[in-house]
Amino acid sequence: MSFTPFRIPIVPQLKKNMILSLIEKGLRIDGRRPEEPRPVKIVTHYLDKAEGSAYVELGKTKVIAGVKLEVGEPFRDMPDLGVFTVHAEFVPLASPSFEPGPPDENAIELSRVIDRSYRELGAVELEKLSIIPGKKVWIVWVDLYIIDHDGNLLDASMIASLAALKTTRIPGFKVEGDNVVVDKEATSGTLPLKEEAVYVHIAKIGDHLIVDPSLDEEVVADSRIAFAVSRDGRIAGIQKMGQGGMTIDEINNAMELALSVAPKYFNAVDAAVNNEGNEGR
Amino acid sequence: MSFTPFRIPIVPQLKKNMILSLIEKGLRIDGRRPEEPRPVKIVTHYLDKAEGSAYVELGKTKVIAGVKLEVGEPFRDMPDLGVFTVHAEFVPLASPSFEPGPPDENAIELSRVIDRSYRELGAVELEKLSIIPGKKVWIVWVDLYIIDHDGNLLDASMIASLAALKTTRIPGFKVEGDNVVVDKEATSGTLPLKEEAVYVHIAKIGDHLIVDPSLDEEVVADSRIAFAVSRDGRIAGIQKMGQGGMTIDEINNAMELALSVAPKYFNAVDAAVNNEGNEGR
Amino acid sequence: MSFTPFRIPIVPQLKKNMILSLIEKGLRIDGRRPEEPRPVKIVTHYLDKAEGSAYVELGKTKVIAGVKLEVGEPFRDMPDLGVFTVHAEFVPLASPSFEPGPPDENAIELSRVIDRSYRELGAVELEKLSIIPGKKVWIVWVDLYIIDHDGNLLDASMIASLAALKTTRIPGFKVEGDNVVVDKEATSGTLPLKEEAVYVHIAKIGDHLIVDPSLDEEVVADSRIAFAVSRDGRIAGIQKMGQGGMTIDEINNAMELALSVAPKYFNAVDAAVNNEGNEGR
Amino acid sequence: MKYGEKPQLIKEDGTRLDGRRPEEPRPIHMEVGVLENADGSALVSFGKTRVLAAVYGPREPIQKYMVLPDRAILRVRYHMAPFSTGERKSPAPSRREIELSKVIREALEPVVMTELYPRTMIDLFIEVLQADGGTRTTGVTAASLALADAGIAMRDLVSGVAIGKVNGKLVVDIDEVEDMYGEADMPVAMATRLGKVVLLQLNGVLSKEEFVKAMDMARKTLEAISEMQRKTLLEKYSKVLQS
Amino acid sequence: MKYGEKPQLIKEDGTRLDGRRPEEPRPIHMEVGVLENADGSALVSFGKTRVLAAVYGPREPIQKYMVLPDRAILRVRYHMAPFSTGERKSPAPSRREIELSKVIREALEPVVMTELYPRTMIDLFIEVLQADGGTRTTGVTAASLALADAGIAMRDLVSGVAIGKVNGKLVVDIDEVEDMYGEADMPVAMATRLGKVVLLQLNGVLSKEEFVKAMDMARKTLEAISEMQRKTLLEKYSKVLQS
Amino acid sequence: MKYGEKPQLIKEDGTRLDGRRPEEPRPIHMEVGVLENADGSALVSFGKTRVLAAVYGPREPIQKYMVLPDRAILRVRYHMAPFSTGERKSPAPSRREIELSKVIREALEPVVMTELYPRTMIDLFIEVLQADGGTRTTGVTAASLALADAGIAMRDLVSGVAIGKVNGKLVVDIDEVEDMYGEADMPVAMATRLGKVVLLQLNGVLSKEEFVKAMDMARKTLEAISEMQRKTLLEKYSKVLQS
Repeated sequence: MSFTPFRIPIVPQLKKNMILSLIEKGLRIDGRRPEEPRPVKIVTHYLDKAEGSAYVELGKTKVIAGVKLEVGEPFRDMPDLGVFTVHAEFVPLASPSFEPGPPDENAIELSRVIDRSYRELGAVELEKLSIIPGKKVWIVWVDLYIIDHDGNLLDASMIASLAALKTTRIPGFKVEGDNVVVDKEATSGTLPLKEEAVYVHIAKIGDHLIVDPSLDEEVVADSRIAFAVSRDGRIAGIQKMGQGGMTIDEINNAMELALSVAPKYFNAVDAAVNNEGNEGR
Repeated sequence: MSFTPFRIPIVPQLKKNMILSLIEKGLRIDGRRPEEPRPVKIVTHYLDKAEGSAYVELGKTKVIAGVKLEVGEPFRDMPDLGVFTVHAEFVPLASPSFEPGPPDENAIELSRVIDRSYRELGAVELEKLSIIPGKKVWIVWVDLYIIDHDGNLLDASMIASLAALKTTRIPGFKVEGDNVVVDKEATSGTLPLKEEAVYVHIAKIGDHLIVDPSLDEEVVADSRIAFAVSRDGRIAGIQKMGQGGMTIDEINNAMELALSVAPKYFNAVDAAVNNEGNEGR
Repeated sequence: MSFTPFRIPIVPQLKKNMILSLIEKGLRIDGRRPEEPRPVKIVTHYLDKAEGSAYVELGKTKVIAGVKLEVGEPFRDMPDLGVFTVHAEFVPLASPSFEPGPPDENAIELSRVIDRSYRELGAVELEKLSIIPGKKVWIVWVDLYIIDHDGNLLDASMIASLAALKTTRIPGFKVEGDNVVVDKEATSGTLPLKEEAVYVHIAKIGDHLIVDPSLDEEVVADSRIAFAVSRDGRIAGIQKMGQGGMTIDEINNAMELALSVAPKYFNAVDAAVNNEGNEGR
Repeated sequence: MKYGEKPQLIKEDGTRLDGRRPEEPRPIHMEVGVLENADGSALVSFGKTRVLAAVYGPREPIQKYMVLPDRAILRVRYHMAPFSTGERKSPAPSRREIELSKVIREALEPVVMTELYPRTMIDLFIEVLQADGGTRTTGVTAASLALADAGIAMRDLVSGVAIGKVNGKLVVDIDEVEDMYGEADMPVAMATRLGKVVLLQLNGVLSKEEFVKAMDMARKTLEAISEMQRKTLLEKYSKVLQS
Repeated sequence: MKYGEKPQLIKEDGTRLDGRRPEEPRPIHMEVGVLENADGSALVSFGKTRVLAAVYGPREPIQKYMVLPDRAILRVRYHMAPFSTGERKSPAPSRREIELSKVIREALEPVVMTELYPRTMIDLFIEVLQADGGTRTTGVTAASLALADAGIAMRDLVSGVAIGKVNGKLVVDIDEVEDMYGEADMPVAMATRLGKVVLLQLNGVLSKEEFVKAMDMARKTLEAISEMQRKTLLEKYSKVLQS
Repeated sequence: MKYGEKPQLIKEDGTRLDGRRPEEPRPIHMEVGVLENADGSALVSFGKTRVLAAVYGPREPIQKYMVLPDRAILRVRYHMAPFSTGERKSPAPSRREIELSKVIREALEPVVMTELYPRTMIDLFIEVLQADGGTRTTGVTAASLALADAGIAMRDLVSGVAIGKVNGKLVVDIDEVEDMYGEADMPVAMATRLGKVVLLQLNGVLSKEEFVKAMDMARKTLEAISEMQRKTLLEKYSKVLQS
């Protein structure tokens, strides 16, 4: 069940007017150009108890991604494949409008949109995560924890998940008959990732398209759309969001924007992964 | 937990008075005689993806029954028997007073009352639904979907479930070791039904008994009772409903009425099943 | 999630003043001395369908404990141990302030506090409850049912659970391959208990400590603390409760009080267990 | 439940497994005012089946919209304690408990004079402490005692009993074994002075003639149970008057 | 789902498994006013995919705080019947159903003139009776018909269809087999007269050029579907006028 | 958890597995104002245990009836992130989390001057990012910093630490391994300037003498932790003043 949001974060009229009038001049309230994402800060190996993790700031938006690997059973119809799951929590400390409780439609949408891109790209080589064919496989849990919400949770979460997955190690293990004994102190390799993608989220305000909207811009936006872009520039997922429509031309323009911005995100991830703890842009 | 209904559908006073004064003369607001059920329309094979199905109209009340067969495990204490389950949803498109959510007490009562009659009659030959004794059996799911509520959901749902069960085919299957491979394109027989029943729902308004109450009549009724009647005229289930009492004489009269009306429902089912798509009465 | 209680049972101001002014003189509203618990009444073998049971009155507080034994599977990491579980329900017939629904934080706290004491003491010899090592063990369910709430549910519940556990018999059973066939009519022994404890609950009102607070005293109390005391006078669990703090001196005094009162509860349990149906103090 | 080997439920001398004659109910015990906090309460047992009922109210409804302008609303919960059954029962409400809560509420609606308590809620909590057949009829019997004990105005008491068919014979007040292996279980509750049946269900199959006879057996038994209920209440009131 | 043996989805003659040309949708059937109680209703099928939609409202919200002072709020439930899928679907709402309810609501927000109905709620219930691919686009098509049937003021109708990529080729209105074994599934919904895309998702991978072409195929198909919707509504109204 | 082979937790030289002396806590790190949206926030770690706390409020309660006329109500959630534990933790609240939310709330009630904020709600959200023993005491320490950071009037800060008994010896600030294989875990929290114990639990068994000694060890440690909390707050304020 989905309701028209009736408890909308309020942007003061003055600020709203300012956002709109600046946009008309190709400017944004925080000084960015329309096609300019906020600074990205990435800390990998942020957690000790997860097999992979990253802390990401996209402007003032903050997300933690934790990757856990556990031995479990494969799905019956895919007996030789590992299992990959994305789960997002919008924990209430991130925003005055988040309430404790099970994930709402926004959290569910976010995790499904991210999950789909990895899945459709065949990003994680699930066939290499089988341990005892048909019986035991690695289950990859990607948990996204939004801890500060200043808009564009999708791009930030996708970057966090990618940085975490790229730095995920597989624990040591031994097969004993039908049992698998895991040794989390040891390592038996890194998570096999053969494709990668980032999301680029674009908002339409008036007739203008802007990249990486802040929360105020999201609230004011007429419509929003996000494109997952693979390393090689293919589109690996789309989600239109928000309550307004867009023309096909606008959507095509948004796609071009997304393709042009994606490399910046990839660069930030690469810098952090290659250079643990670095801050990239 | 059960509450006195405090959001009762309202019947305008004028209509209520008319129902009551007509009843005194042995008449009903829609022109029926007291012992006369509404026309029954039955469409079998209504769905392609279910192993059995029926669409039923009882006057303006509309119900869809879908029967799904799946391979599963038997109950531990009945290792050689198939499993039979009835589930009813009062989906919110059927009535302004239905809300989305898990089944309420009325939906649960309806499904349990129907389930009990089939179970107590031993209607479905569950012993013939064992595939690998103790390990694999057919699970028969009967799902009742109320899509338009104009009273007497019980009779309509029972007719729909019966027409669906009578036209249910068992998918083709192959036993491979302890596994069962199902081929839904093929058919390995029809569902073995050895007994049948219909429910006849009777309302008491003032001192009068009427068969197959419409929604307005249900709301106005002092009390209601339904009898499941088997093909051979035995009573295979009773449920008294509503907030008023009935004398033993009234109950005995209601039982006689039910026995006399049941053949009409059976005839409608037979006509539809023998003559796919026919409309009977 | 936990909320400051905002629907507090109200103690009339007059009564409250009386409790407070009596306390100053070392007296209590029901005539007890500060260190005096209410009379304990214990009926063991209260239920026929449970393997162990007790009905306990502590003053006007009434609790039923039922112990059920079932064959089940051990936890994976403790394959040779039985399973021990405490569950408490604050059923709504016990108090105008209890609402139907899943256990709230108070019921969960109570059951966990009791569970921990038994567990940490190694009270139930779980290693003797293994039936087929690694596969089948006895699961011990202790269900606590509060049926009348006049304060100090913890001491009453602990006494009830102890009296029930001490009179629990293990049903007869036969191992057939990997299956266990249980014969509840027969008995194969008593539940092996090697340690025992009671809780003593102490309230601080003003600068005074009182034992076994009644509901009115609990509501008026500044803070509360309970000590589990073993047969040999060790401390086998502590839980501070309520919204106020206590100094370390007060806590040490409360501990001494608890140690001095515990034997009274043990005596009451012993009298009831040795002398079925007896009323002890 | 009807599958597997079936014991002989009626012995050669016409008596039942536990020695009762067909028309003989189990030993019945009734007690009222057993709880302190509740406004009214009762403990009723039919043989090993034991049920506790408590009433709170009339009181303000928990949610403001849960009211009727012209009368009280009843809120009824039938619930089984985890230790009440052979296998431990999960405390979460089952579909069976949801149905029986409704059926019991509807059995009490005709006798409670809710019109005297507009805009209020009357809460009725039924806890099955031990289940050995006939819990809903024992429950409704206890519930009506608890309502009377709470001083709530009623048109009549409600009394319940289950009629069964076992080994082809109609019997009164079936217990769990008779229910499990028998051919029919027909719970009935009546307001006997009003002559009204307020609860009636049938799990099983009966001929028309059997049904008519079963209803008659129910009526006779319920008239006796109703008398016991009245005596139980009288005894309490006379005790109260004496004290 | 993408694993295992993959059937040949495009035959040598360029047609699809069921004989359709790439740009050819399945047979589409539309009917409005199929339910009595609902204020508006529609039954729409695309091939074997069959969806029922009903509208209640504008009406008072179920909870008083669920209002907006200047317009109606929409409440949308996309739900699959247990018998709609190959394996029985549990009736509890899945994460997929929660997401699709949101996506469909957002597709309807731009066309419903909610500003005409302040402080009310418009309920839209979508039941998938049979799922054979394209249920969300069939659902949004049915939903907009049901809204029109309920007489709710709208800026335009919404029409939906899924474009797919199978065996490397873009095709219109993919069915379940094509979805399961294909490379991409891109559901699109438009308010075609306004020229606005109101729903767009992509599960799968497309090149930039494929995407642009797919959007164009969607637009053409949706213009035709929109015409069918208009005819369906007109037929009903002319029937109403005749009667 | 206490079963299986038990490692030697105290080495021959009297130090612990990680080299600490019995009365030595793990390295403690505190930071306040780490979040933008929250009115107050803090990140506290004791060794590998890391907890984030945030405060919103005083603000209007989510439900109108959740108020007290004379003071604020506290609403506390202690929650563990799925990636915080060895095995992934399901995000649904466990019985343990429900109990600890209560225990932490009760530890803060005595110090928050709720009487200054009648009819409001103060929300406190505690997220365990990494669990390596002592999460509730780390949590209550972080919570009181977040409250101070939010500018909420307090009588004192609250500081927490767990005293343990391992290999027969009392030790300060036990970690996960010591908790798992030790004989007792006694979490304590105090408002040290007020001299009040506000949280006290014992999982395990202690003699009377051990208990008295353990409380004394707790007090000494908590006085030091309290000083660290004060310094952390001061540093932030001086930074604010400088900027």
